[in-house]
Amino acid sequence: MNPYVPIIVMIVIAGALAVVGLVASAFLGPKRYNSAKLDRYESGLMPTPEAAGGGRVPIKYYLVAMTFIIFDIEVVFLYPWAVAYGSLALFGFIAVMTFLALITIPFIYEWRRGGFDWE
Amino acid sequence: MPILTILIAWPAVTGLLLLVVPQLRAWAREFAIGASVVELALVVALVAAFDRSQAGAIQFSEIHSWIPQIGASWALGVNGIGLSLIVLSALLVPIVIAAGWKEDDAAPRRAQYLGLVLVSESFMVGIFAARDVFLFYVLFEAMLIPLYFLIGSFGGQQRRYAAVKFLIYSLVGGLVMLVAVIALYFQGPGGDHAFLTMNLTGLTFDPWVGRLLFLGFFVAFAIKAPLVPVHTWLPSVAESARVGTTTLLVAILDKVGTFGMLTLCLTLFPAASRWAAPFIIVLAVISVLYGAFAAIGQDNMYRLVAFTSVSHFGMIVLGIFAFRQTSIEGATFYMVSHGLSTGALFLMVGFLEARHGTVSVKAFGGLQKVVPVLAGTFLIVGLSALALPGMSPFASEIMVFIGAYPAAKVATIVAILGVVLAALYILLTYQKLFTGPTPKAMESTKDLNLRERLVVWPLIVAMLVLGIVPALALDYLKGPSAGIVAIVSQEAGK
Amino acid sequence: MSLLALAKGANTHDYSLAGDSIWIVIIKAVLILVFLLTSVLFAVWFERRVIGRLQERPGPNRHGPFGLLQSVMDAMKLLFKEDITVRASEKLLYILAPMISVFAALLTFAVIPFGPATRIPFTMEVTPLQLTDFPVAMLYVLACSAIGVYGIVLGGWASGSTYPLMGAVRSTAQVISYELAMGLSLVTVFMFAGSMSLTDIVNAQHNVWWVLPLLPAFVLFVISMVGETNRLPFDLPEAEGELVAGFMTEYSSMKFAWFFLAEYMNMINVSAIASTLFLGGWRPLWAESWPGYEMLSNGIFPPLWLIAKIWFLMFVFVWIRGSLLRFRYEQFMRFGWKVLIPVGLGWIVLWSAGMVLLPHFHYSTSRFTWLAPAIALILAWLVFSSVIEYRREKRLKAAEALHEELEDQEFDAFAGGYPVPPLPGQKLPRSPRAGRTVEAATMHVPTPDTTKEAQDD
Amino acid sequence: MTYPAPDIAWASLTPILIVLGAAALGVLLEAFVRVPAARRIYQFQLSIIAVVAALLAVVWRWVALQGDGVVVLKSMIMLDRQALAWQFLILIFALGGVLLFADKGREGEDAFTPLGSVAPGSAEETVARAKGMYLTEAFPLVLFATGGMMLFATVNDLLFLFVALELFSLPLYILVALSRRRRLLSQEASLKYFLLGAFSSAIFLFGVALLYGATGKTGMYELGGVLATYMPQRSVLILLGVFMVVVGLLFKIGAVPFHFWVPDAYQGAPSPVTAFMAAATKAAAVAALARLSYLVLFRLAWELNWIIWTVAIASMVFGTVLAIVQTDVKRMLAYSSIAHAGFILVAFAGFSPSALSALPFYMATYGLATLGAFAVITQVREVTPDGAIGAEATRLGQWAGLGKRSPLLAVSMMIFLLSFAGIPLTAGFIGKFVAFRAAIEAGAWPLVLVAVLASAAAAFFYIRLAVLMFFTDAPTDVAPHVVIRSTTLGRGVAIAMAIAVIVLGVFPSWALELAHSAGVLLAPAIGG
Amino acid sequence: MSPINFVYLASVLFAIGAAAVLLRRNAIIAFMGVELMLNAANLTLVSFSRMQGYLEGQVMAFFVMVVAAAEVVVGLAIIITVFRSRQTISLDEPTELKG
Repeated sequence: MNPYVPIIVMIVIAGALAVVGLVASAFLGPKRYNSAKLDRYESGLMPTPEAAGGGRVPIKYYLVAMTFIIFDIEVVFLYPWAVAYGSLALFGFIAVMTFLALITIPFIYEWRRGGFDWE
Repeated sequence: MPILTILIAWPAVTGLLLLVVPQLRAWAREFAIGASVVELALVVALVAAFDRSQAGAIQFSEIHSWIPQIGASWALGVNGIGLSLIVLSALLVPIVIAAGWKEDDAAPRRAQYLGLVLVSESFMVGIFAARDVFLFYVLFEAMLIPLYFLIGSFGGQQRRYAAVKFLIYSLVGGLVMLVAVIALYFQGPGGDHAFLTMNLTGLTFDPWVGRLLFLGFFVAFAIKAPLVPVHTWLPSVAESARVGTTTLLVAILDKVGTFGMLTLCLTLFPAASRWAAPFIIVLAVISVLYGAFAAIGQDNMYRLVAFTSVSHFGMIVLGIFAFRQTSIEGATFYMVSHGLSTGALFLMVGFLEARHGTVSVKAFGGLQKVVPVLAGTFLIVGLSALALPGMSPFASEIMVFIGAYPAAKVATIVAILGVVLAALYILLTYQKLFTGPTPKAMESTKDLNLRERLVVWPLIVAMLVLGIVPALALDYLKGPSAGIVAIVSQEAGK
Repeated sequence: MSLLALAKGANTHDYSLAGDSIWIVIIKAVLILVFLLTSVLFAVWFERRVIGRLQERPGPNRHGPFGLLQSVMDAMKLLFKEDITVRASEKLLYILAPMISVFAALLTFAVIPFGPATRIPFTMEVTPLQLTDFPVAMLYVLACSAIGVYGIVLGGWASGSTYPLMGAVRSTAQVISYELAMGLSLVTVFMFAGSMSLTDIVNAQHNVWWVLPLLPAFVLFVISMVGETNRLPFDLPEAEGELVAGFMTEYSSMKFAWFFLAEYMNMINVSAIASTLFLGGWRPLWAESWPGYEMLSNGIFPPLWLIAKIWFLMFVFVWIRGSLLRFRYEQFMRFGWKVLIPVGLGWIVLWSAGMVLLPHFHYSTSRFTWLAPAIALILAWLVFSSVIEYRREKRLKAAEALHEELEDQEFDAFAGGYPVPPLPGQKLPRSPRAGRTVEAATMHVPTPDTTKEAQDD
Repeated sequence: MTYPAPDIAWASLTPILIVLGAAALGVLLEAFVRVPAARRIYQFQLSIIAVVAALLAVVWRWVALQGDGVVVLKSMIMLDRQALAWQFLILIFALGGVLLFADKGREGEDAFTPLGSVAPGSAEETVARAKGMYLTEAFPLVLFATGGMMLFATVNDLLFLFVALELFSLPLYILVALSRRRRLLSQEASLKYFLLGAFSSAIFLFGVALLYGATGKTGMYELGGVLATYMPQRSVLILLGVFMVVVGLLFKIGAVPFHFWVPDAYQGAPSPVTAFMAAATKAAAVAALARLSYLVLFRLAWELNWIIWTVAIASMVFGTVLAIVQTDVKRMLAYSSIAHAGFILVAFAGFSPSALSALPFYMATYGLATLGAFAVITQVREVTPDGAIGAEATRLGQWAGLGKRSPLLAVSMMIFLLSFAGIPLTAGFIGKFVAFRAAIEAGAWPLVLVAVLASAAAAFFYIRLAVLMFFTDAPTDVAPHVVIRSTTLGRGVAIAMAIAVIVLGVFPSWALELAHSAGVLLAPAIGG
Repeated sequence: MSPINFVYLASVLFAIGAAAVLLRRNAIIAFMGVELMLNAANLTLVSFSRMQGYLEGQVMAFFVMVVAAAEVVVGLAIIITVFRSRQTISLDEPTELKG
């Protein structure tokens, strides 16, 4: 059997469980709503019309996302090499080290420019 | 001694010096006229060295490799036709400079103007001496730039419009010619000197290839020597540009068109020329009549002279495309004569404008009594334009008609009508300007001064001399014309 | 998938899983779910109980023996609670988010090997104690944990409320930051195993558990797994004092339960992964040469070994929670980016250099595998101690400079319109009470120890 | 099993490695040099040294090259004279670009915003400006772009081509957004440029994928070999793939109908960036298209010719017509560059072999004139209400009377315009001549006829600017006033380019000779 | 299941992505369209690679992923700066450039 079939089975069962749980509670729980319950929680203050910052994500987090992308790429290239580094021998090693060095350059840049500093 | 290169380089160098070196500005006029007189002297030397018995052959040949990759060479040489046109250029430039002596310019502007005139002269000489199609084309196109500035920077209200119009017309023609030039390369022998006219003469083309190539060249030349549908830039320029510019333009530069027709169209594509001749002759005749009629209706004297030129160019083209020894000889002779007579006519109009600030015929009247010398000179110049016997235009016109008649009877007869019309517009104009009652404003008009006489009279003398002894010029023109006719008709024999 | 060929080239063992029938697969899948759900129930009790003990209080002890049924009761309560959908929310995503979370958390165990091929009791079927395995199983695990992030970020955003939003973005930033460190820590494991299949990885540990030769990677993994699961000391997304309950604030009833469940399942997941990658998976803590090894590594024992290891790590989780304070956010991000990632990279370079260069120059690598962690530790100590020393000096200098600058300045208690404490070196005004008593007149005005404060930064 | 390490002729890669290495070094400089002013000087020196060193390296490779070329990395990179010629050109443009990047007036302001990340008009921006900060990242970015372009002009593998394409595009997207003045415009241009650029590169990539699917190859030589034998059952896939790849390249060249980014990007970008981009991007894209054409596309000449003809005519006509109605100098030059894209494509028509040497020459003439023209544009400035030097005066009317204020700059600009128009004795004429000759050689004379008519029409708007500069007096009563900034570097680049344009126009022989020897692609026999 | 089906799927994805770029006026959506196109190309490469039994296509997918990631970074940065200056990322809204 294809090794991915069990994964599909797992996905089906897990998905069913996730849905069934929510559906069950929708039937089982009481339903006595009032306006205050449906308002969002603001630690006792009067709720504002929308989330702080208009519901937008602060810019700083984009920076994390971008940096993450850079390093994720790095990992993407490291894994295949890690699995086969023996057969790739010295050339592969030098190539990957060069690659790491190049990835490190923007890392250093961002570090020095305060990309990882949160006030 | 590479005399032709020197002839091209001298005005270019002096002109650029005038443009670039600020110290020369104060003495711009003196410097410029000195330079042009030196050039004239050099040309005289050239004429002296020219072997008249071999006028049909290319003399003073210089051939150097220039851009071997595209087959272009720095190839110069003159036969009789080229020589006479170079003489004409070298003669007119100092005259034009002298004529504009009193233009009230600030020193830097004057230096600019004169510098550009000298640079233009260099291009003109270069074009008449070019023996390489590519070189010819380059100079032909590059000449637009100094002319564009001459027209656009100096002159009347409409000068910018006129400059752009001139440029666009010329550029369209030139670029169409470029296609033909490139295509010609592939028809020719190729190699480092692929564009030498001598290498390209006598090629046989596929009929349509030849015709298209011919048309490519002809369109450019027809625009330059304004034939009727594409002539409209000339009156615009003539009325807007400074008189010196217009004189150079009409008297010399437009000859590049007819010169090109003779030396490139006819020589390189004889079969196609014969194929196209009927149409072109029709165009030429239309030009003759249209120019004449349009001239009659003009009030602006610059426009008037411009239209007479359109008419005269029609005659020249008629002579060229009649393919007869006499007609071509006449046409080439006419090119020189027309340069002298139109040049003089423009200068005269310029003198009138300098006196009263207007060139409207209506504004003048009765000047005969006030300024007899001016009136007389104007009359003589005018008569030369209507081909009074004894003047060189007459001789050339007669030759054109005689030569063309056997080839195109109807066309010639119709064209002769143009002469009649010429008499009409010249005499009408003279009448309006110089006879009748003198308006108040005209009474204080000054007569021609010494400088002005020195400027115009040599032209008149030249016309008279050539009119009486046309052989002086024809000796130089006969040989080349015979050569061209030989090429065209030899092709016909095949 | 692209690694298929590479992995095959390196490792050619027979996946007997291919022989499973679909029924066996379904049974195994259901068993895994049951195991996970009961483990979570147990884990909740376990955590409260252990935390209680660590804090010298009993913990839950009312329901059932040792309070074991406490979490069952909690789960039932959540199921019967009122299900509120906040008015300001994006309905679809709001409901979808907890489902995504729990769904992703359930998937990981599909590739964890519980043991070698075993005969199913009362039948003749022989099957490995593992739902499935394939050459890139670890990528699958990482992918599942990445999907889990969607649950968090969507839940926080769809609530349409401030605290959940902040919690969600913090959590996302945190998870992806620490995922990098985790990813880097895995590289040497893959190098050692020459495969990304978990079965291969466990098999490759038959000589030695990799916690020893790959100690730095293990430490890195443990730290980042704590960060990845948003646990103390890295539980910033749901820091009660700042963000109420983080991205879960607006959730109630089963929706909340799913988030809650997902969090505990993720703890179990990462513990299982850590056990498998570094602690030998289902392999017994028993040398191969010792008697009884055969028995201890077959039948019912391998799953027990694995579960024991998982719960050991779970205990570590709780232990950490009971012992450490929460990081501030900037400290936490700085730690992730400026310490964990460089260390991870450095370790990869060190290890791979040894493993590639030594054979290239015809030396054996056997000793290097043991030396490497020591070298790494020494290097790390050298670097960090010097960096810390350097920064301490810098801070001291800065404090001194500030001190000098402020020397003799009059202290303004309301600088900028707010009550402020005196800065070092500032001259304190004479107390209005000074001179009332002899003691007061001769009293030494204590200078606040700001140097120490600065160091905390 | 051990994989054999590939054989790489590193020496052949030195020019590219120098540039990219310097770019990486530049990033480190950014990290470690704290003082902005010092950083600026270091970056400038580094960039100049790198570009000049790379130029020398290219010359060295040219001299050292034996035969047609060197196989650098299997069939992926092969260094032939064609590639070296393009690299040389791109480096020359980069040199001009870097000089303009560093150009800084007496007022101390270069062309870039001091802080790229903050919103225009914000307090942070004001502070950054007051502090005299500089955005020195521009230098590494331009080096990265240069390296990418050099690679783009060299590689023989479509996938590698894609990587190089992005390597030079991405820095450009950023650079476009960094204008010091008119930042909204600049950012918007960058957004448009980016979206359209990414779109086209995605199309390019999908084309590559399809070609790979149809043939199993991505190398140009191999593809050409495969296409030599016709495969009817896969031809749709191949044609679609080739079409998409060509579309991607035509986009970078800026040909109609893939030209939408050109006017926006040209106008919005800081002028030094525009100068570099206009010259170098086009050169790189033409280089790649040439390589692709003469290795692969010519096999499909029958299917592709109508596309080239259509695109060429459309580019020339649209570019010219739209340029006529423009009122902004930069935008006008942008449309003129679209028209030039058409002229370039004319050379491709019919795949005449001589186009391979005509194209580098044409791009040299066009690039030099473009660099110069934008250098002049950096010099013509508006005066802010408080009398300081402000943004570039790019409205056509503001150029009136430039000939009087600064004859040298005006004459230089005039020379560039004449060169664009293809007037003899300027480089542009020779460029057009050789390009058109290649087309006529292949029998595409009707296309050339359209081209010359278009260039005559184009002359109209070039000349209009000349009219403004020389024949019109500067309006004295219109605010804001216009001044000539006259910085050493900007002026120097303009004049140097003007001289180069004239020299190439009058004595092009040596350059044509070089171009001629560059007109060879290395085509070793490769199995498959 | 034959890998050619994946190629069809990829083509559909590519078309959807292209449509998103051409029709949607929100920069982020258009940008996601581009990413979709790139990934469609990736899928095509991998499927063809599978069909032909060579690994090149899969290796190419790696490179494309890198490039796509870099593009995401640059693109997001540009979109964010535009958004911060204008508070909108509609592609119709910015009207500084015309003609």
